[in-house]
Amino acid sequence: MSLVTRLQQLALVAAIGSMSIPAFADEPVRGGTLRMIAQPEPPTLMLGLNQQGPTQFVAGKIYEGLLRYDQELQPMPGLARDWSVSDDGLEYTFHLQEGVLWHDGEPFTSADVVFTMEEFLSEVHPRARGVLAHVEEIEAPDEHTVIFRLKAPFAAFIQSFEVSSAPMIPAHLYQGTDFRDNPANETPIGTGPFKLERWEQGSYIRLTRNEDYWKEGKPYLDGILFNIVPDAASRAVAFETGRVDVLRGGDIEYFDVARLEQMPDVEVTTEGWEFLSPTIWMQFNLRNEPLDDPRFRQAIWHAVNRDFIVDSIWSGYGKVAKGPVNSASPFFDDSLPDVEYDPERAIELLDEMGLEPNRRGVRATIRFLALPYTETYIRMGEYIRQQLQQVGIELDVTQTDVGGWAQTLGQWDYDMTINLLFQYGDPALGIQRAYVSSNLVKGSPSANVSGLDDPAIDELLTRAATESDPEERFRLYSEFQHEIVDNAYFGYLIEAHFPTVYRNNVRNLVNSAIGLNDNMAEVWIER
Amino acid sequence: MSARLETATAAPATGAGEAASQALLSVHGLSIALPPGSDRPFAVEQSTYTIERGSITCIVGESGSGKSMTANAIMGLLPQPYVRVAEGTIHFDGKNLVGLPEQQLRSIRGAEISMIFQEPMSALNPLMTVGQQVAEVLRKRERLPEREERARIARLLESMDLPDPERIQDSYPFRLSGGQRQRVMIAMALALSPRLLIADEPTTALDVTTQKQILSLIREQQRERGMGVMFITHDFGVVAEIADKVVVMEKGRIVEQGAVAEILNHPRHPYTRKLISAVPTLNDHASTTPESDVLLEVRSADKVFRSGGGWFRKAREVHALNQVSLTLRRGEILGLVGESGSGKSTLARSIIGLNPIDSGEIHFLGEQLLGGGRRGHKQRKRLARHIQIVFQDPYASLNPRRKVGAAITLGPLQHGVPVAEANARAKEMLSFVGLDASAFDRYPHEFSGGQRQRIGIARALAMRPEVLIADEAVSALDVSVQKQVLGLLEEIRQRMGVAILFVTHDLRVAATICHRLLVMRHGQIVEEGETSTLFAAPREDYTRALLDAVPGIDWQKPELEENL
Amino acid sequence: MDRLNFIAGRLVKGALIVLAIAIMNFFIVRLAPGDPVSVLAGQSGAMDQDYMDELRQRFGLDQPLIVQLWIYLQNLFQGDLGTSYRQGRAVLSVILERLPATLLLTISAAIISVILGVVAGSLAARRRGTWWDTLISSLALLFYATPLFWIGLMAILLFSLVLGWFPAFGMVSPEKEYTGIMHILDVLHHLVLPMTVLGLFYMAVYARLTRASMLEVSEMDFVRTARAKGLPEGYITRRHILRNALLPVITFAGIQAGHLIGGTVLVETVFGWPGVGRLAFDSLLQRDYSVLLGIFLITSIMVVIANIITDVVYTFVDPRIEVKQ
Amino acid sequence: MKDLIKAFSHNKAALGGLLFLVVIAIAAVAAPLIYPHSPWQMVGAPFQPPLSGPHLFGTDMLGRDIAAGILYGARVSFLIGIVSTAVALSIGITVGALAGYLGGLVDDALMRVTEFFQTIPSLIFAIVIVAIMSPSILSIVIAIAIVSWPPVARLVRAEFMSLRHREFVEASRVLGVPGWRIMAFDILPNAMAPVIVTASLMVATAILMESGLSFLGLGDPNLISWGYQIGAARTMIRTAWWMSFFPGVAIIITVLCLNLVGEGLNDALNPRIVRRRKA
Repeated sequence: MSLVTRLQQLALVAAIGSMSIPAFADEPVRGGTLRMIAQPEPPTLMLGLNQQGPTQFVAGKIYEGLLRYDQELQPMPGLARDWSVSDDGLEYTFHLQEGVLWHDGEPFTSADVVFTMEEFLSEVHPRARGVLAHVEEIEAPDEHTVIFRLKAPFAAFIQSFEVSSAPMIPAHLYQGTDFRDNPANETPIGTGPFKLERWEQGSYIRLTRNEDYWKEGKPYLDGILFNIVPDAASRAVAFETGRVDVLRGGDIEYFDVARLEQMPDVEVTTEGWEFLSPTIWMQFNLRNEPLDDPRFRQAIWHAVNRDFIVDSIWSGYGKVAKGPVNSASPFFDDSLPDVEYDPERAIELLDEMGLEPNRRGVRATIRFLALPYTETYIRMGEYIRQQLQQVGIELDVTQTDVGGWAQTLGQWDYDMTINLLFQYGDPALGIQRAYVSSNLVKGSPSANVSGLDDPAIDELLTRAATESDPEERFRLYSEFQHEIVDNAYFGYLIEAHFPTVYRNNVRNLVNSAIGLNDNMAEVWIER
Repeated sequence: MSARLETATAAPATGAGEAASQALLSVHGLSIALPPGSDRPFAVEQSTYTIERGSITCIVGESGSGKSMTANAIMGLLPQPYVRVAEGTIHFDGKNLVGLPEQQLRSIRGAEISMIFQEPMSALNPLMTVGQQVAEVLRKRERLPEREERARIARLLESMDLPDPERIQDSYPFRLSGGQRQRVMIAMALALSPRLLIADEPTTALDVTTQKQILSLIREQQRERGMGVMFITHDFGVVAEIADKVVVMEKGRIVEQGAVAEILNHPRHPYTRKLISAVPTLNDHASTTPESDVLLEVRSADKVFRSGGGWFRKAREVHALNQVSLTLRRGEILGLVGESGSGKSTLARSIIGLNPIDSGEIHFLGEQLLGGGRRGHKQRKRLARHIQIVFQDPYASLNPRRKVGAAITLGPLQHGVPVAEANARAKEMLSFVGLDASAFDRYPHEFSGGQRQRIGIARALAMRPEVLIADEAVSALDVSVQKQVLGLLEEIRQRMGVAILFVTHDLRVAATICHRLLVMRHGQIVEEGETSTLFAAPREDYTRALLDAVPGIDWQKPELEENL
Repeated sequence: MDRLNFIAGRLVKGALIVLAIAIMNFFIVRLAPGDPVSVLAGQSGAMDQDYMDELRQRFGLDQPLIVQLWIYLQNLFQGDLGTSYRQGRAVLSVILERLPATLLLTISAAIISVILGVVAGSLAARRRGTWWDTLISSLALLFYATPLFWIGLMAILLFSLVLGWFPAFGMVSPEKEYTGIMHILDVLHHLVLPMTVLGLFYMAVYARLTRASMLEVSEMDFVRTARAKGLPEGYITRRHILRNALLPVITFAGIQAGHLIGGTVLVETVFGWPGVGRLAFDSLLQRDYSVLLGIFLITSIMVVIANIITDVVYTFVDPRIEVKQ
Repeated sequence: MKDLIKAFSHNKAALGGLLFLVVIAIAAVAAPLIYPHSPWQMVGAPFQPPLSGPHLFGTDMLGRDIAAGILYGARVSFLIGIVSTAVALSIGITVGALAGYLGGLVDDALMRVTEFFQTIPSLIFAIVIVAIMSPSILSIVIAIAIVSWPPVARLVRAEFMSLRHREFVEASRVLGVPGWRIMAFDILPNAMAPVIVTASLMVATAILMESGLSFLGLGDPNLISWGYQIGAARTMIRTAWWMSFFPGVAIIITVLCLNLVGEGLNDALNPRIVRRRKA
């Protein structure tokens, strides 16, 4: 090797090194297509009609809400330029961005907001319906101002304008139509930075840059490609072989993350889930023996090694959950007791209850409804069954599909299941529904299916929802958390920290509390 | 042994047509080995014979005598590697065919030596037209322009007396009758004017009238072309009809050979004598007279079979029985004769209740049989005691998974006879039909065809019936066995006073045993009469044609003492 | 004329079967626990009883079953297979979008499996007892015993991950934005593995069938006749044996059509092939009845059509069929 | 019977297959002795490759022993294969016997039903049935039986139709034996040879189908099975090939052996080949 070439090489290395100096590279550049995976394939991209995870992920680039939220869950401007809340907490005034156009060229005005909230979402959006029940009236004094008047103070109201909670829908296309049968559903029209270009069912969805986006110079990307890959192993392969740039949590198995992280130029983040803050918990059917006995529930809690679940099943992408409120929430109370993994204690409790082991060592048999979402949840169920068996609790597993699971749960036809609870920014929005006795309705898996009927808890939650003083709210929610954990009404397993795996030339990927579900106007690819 | 055969070979052939000359085919010391585990080591053992130009040599023997094997050996068509020539030579035209390369054998096959087979139904490829299959042979020698080729095929088919050769040429085999197919086979075999034709039981599957036509066609073609013909058959009538020279085989060995007149009229070997004496003649009529009271009467029976049919197609109808009437008296053997499809079996099965008639009446001892329906079923069950049947195929008529004793006692037990009595009766019947009592605990496959037929008869007799229907009961049996079973039936009639309705296509057999005959054709009874009168002076053309067609009718069987 | 009658008869029969399948599928799927509304409720976070009732009414789920069936059949006759609960779009268009992918996969798999299977089977039969026969028979036996999904996984492991010859999933490379001939080549490149995996099993089936059938036919009388005519062995195999031996293969191919389409559920799932098979499984998990019903109906129609085609092919191959019928 | 055993034992491949099956069956029965712990139990570190420790085929993502799973899975496979075949046979034989013996309208009706069940794509049909009844060993058996009886019915029907007119059957009719006795004692025993052959192949198919269902997540969640193991390992094919490889091999070997035995039976029972041996 000649000296010259060696010198050249050194120079090259130096050049590469200098190129990766952050200051140099952090200047956003336009262009490039970001390749990701939508999994499972969204049923529709009309975000107003469907808010499943994949729909939020894809359609979150097409539609926008009035507000966005930073990673501390504080509101940021979205389609609303600024906003104010009256002192009595009853009147919310939003000032809209100007010069915003729908993808079909029509202007976005306050009439669209009023239509969206008053007519559209209050008819079809299950979560928004609950929030809008607090609203007395909506008023649009001019084209760019909207005023909401509440019936009573509702502190969580300001948390309800994220894109999936309240996506803005074009009134000119939907007003006076049958929303669900509107042909426009096939070609979603939003205000977002990307437009739908092509959706090849079962293969891919391609979004293209919205040239008329209201935010100057944005988005940076020319387009976004969502591959549809139904198989987790194939998704990992797709990333490894460079066919996609980003993997979301749940796209691949967690133990694969560590392997992919070893690849050059690959980074992993667990940010971007602050708004949803998923908690995975064991739901008991408190109506049924022996689950109506707190000792039995505590025994279950003690029998499960949650550290093992975090470390082995989730490969460390999570942490042990202490109680109903996610530790990412400002209302989380860190003083909750830690429930230890202590099978002996579990056996003591069962003995205390008088549940003696039979010949096979079984003290009690309960029906376990396995959660069929992904392999990880199924595996978690298998693990818990194995753990409980060791203290003499036998699980009779019903493995069904998502439909059957939802149905069985909604009909209260179970003893125990694993479930996933999203916080939606505020306990009043995400948590309350599963705990209050007013929501003891049969038929919906997301209602209070466990049969929890505790007036003290009802009282605490209702007061906390309408209280506007943050400190008082914290106190009320703290009391609620203690009450739940003390009685072991539910078994909290882990808080999931879904990892996002991406190539490090993708910049500014996560910049809000909804992470990858956000509109990605600020994302750019370094070249 | 072989010395005696040497002399036999030297006997001159009395060919019609051309004068006898040197051998066309000469088989010497041929042995064909069977695979290990077979019932005997050699299918054919040390056989030596010749076939001359311009004459027909019949190889005759009962089933399993190895006569087809030697034909296949000549053609080089033995199912190798299971069966092979162990020793000996086959000289054709001075060339030893044994061990000849396949290539050369192939050029001889179909061109120099041709072969036709027993089953015309399966011997033609169902997916190719007749013309295509004939053309295959022609193309072995030369490729003609299509039009010329068609013309040649048409001429060939025409010379086989096939009607409308143009149409037949484009037909698929399933459109043709059995006789027509056999003519096509012969046409294919003769297309290249071979010098030797091997015919392996070519008429066995055919009706007598068709058989006669095919026999005369073969004879005619043989004379015209001066071929040598090797004709394999089990039927001495056919031998008498067609042969110039006869070779008799028994269990793979040649026991006797010589000119046809010599063998047929002066058989020397005991086996040959046994075979010939067993051949029924048209003159052995049952002599005893039956009683007069009528057991069974059929009046104007009609039966139509419908097949196929659907939404877009009319069903095809076959009038299987058309205004058929008959009476059967106690102790009588009534023969029902006719060619296949004449309705004789349908009639028998109607009487026994296996397929009810559409209209008309059947009376048994004055009681009308109801046929179908719930009541008919009950009646059928009751009358089963009185009317029984013996079937044609001794291999199919016994349940292979039921012991002989169980088969015989089944009926009586079904009709309430106590077990002990049924067993006793079964053993009695076994000894009556000439079987050892030990047969009771054995399975049917341990018995020969003739023995099985006896078991079938025992089964029927165990019911103590008054009417026995014998549906082609001896047709599947070798001639020597046939004779024994016929004797048994006559004995039954005499000792038990049973009336027998004897269904057969074989006029010789019918002549041996029946008092009276009914001749059926196309579902109708065309003629009825005492056996002797009917044979002596048939009134109907059809009866006459049938009688004419009986092979070897002119042959006067020698009187041989029955010392076997 | 006979053949037209024959085809007409088959069509009527096929239509009746399709109708019966429509009715039965309707009932079977309706008996399933978990109606689509509860699924929607489960996935949307929160939903109250009124809203769920409203949805049920909207989908006609509050009507008596027999009324739902009647409405379903009426719509069916108008070519309306209903609306997907999940996607809010016409079922027919949901399925039709996926159908070409499945047809491409199944037809190509069927063709290669029949061709290669028959070739291998006749080779084995002709070279009976040689190492060719042993090799082909053993491979056929092996593939006949191998689960589709497993061999699919192993194929991905070997050919996609280790060797990198073929893509592991999907039907196209959307990031390449190919058009024209490149697009077709891209699809073919993706097709190779799933087609081969789906075809292997059936190839084994046809090879075994062809071999057995040829050995059987070769013992028939007319083959002996052909030999007696002194025709060359190769000619006899082609003209006499093979053609007759193909009759059961054709029959079997018709019967296999249904299995082949069923097999796509596994293969499409393993290879992420965007076809109807995967849609069926997804729809079942989502309780998307109308889509599932539609898939049932359409796949059954495909099977019926495949059966009619084989029957018609049969009439061309076998002159006896019209008469026998 | 003696002939059958003799003929069968001449076929080395079939005999080998049978021996292997017996070994697998014994291992399956003895599974609790070999692996006293439940196959679901975590017994070691996750993702241990085969032969690296005490675990013959390695461990899975939770540290469960793959080999233990395969042995316990064999029990499920055999159980489902045999029971569902038995159910399918009883449906198929009943339908086929009635259709073939009675003929006419009954035959027409039953054959339409059979054709109908044959037209439906069987795996999709099975998936639906299992999903509707929710996956359990019972629903899987029912599903497999429902989709696999039609060929049996057709086969039995064909046998019955040809045997119905056999002379020994007619002889029984003429003797006044009632129809059901004729079907049960005259026809059925003689129709069983091809049914037995089919049955052995059906067990193989049923095992394949069970594995397919389990692979798709429709197995009985309380029982470990080969298909489940492969399905669960699917996402780990890159990191732990052994997790899906060995259960797959187990399926192949079992199904292969069953097919060999089926072929051996077929050869032994097929009159054509028997005839050739005797000729």
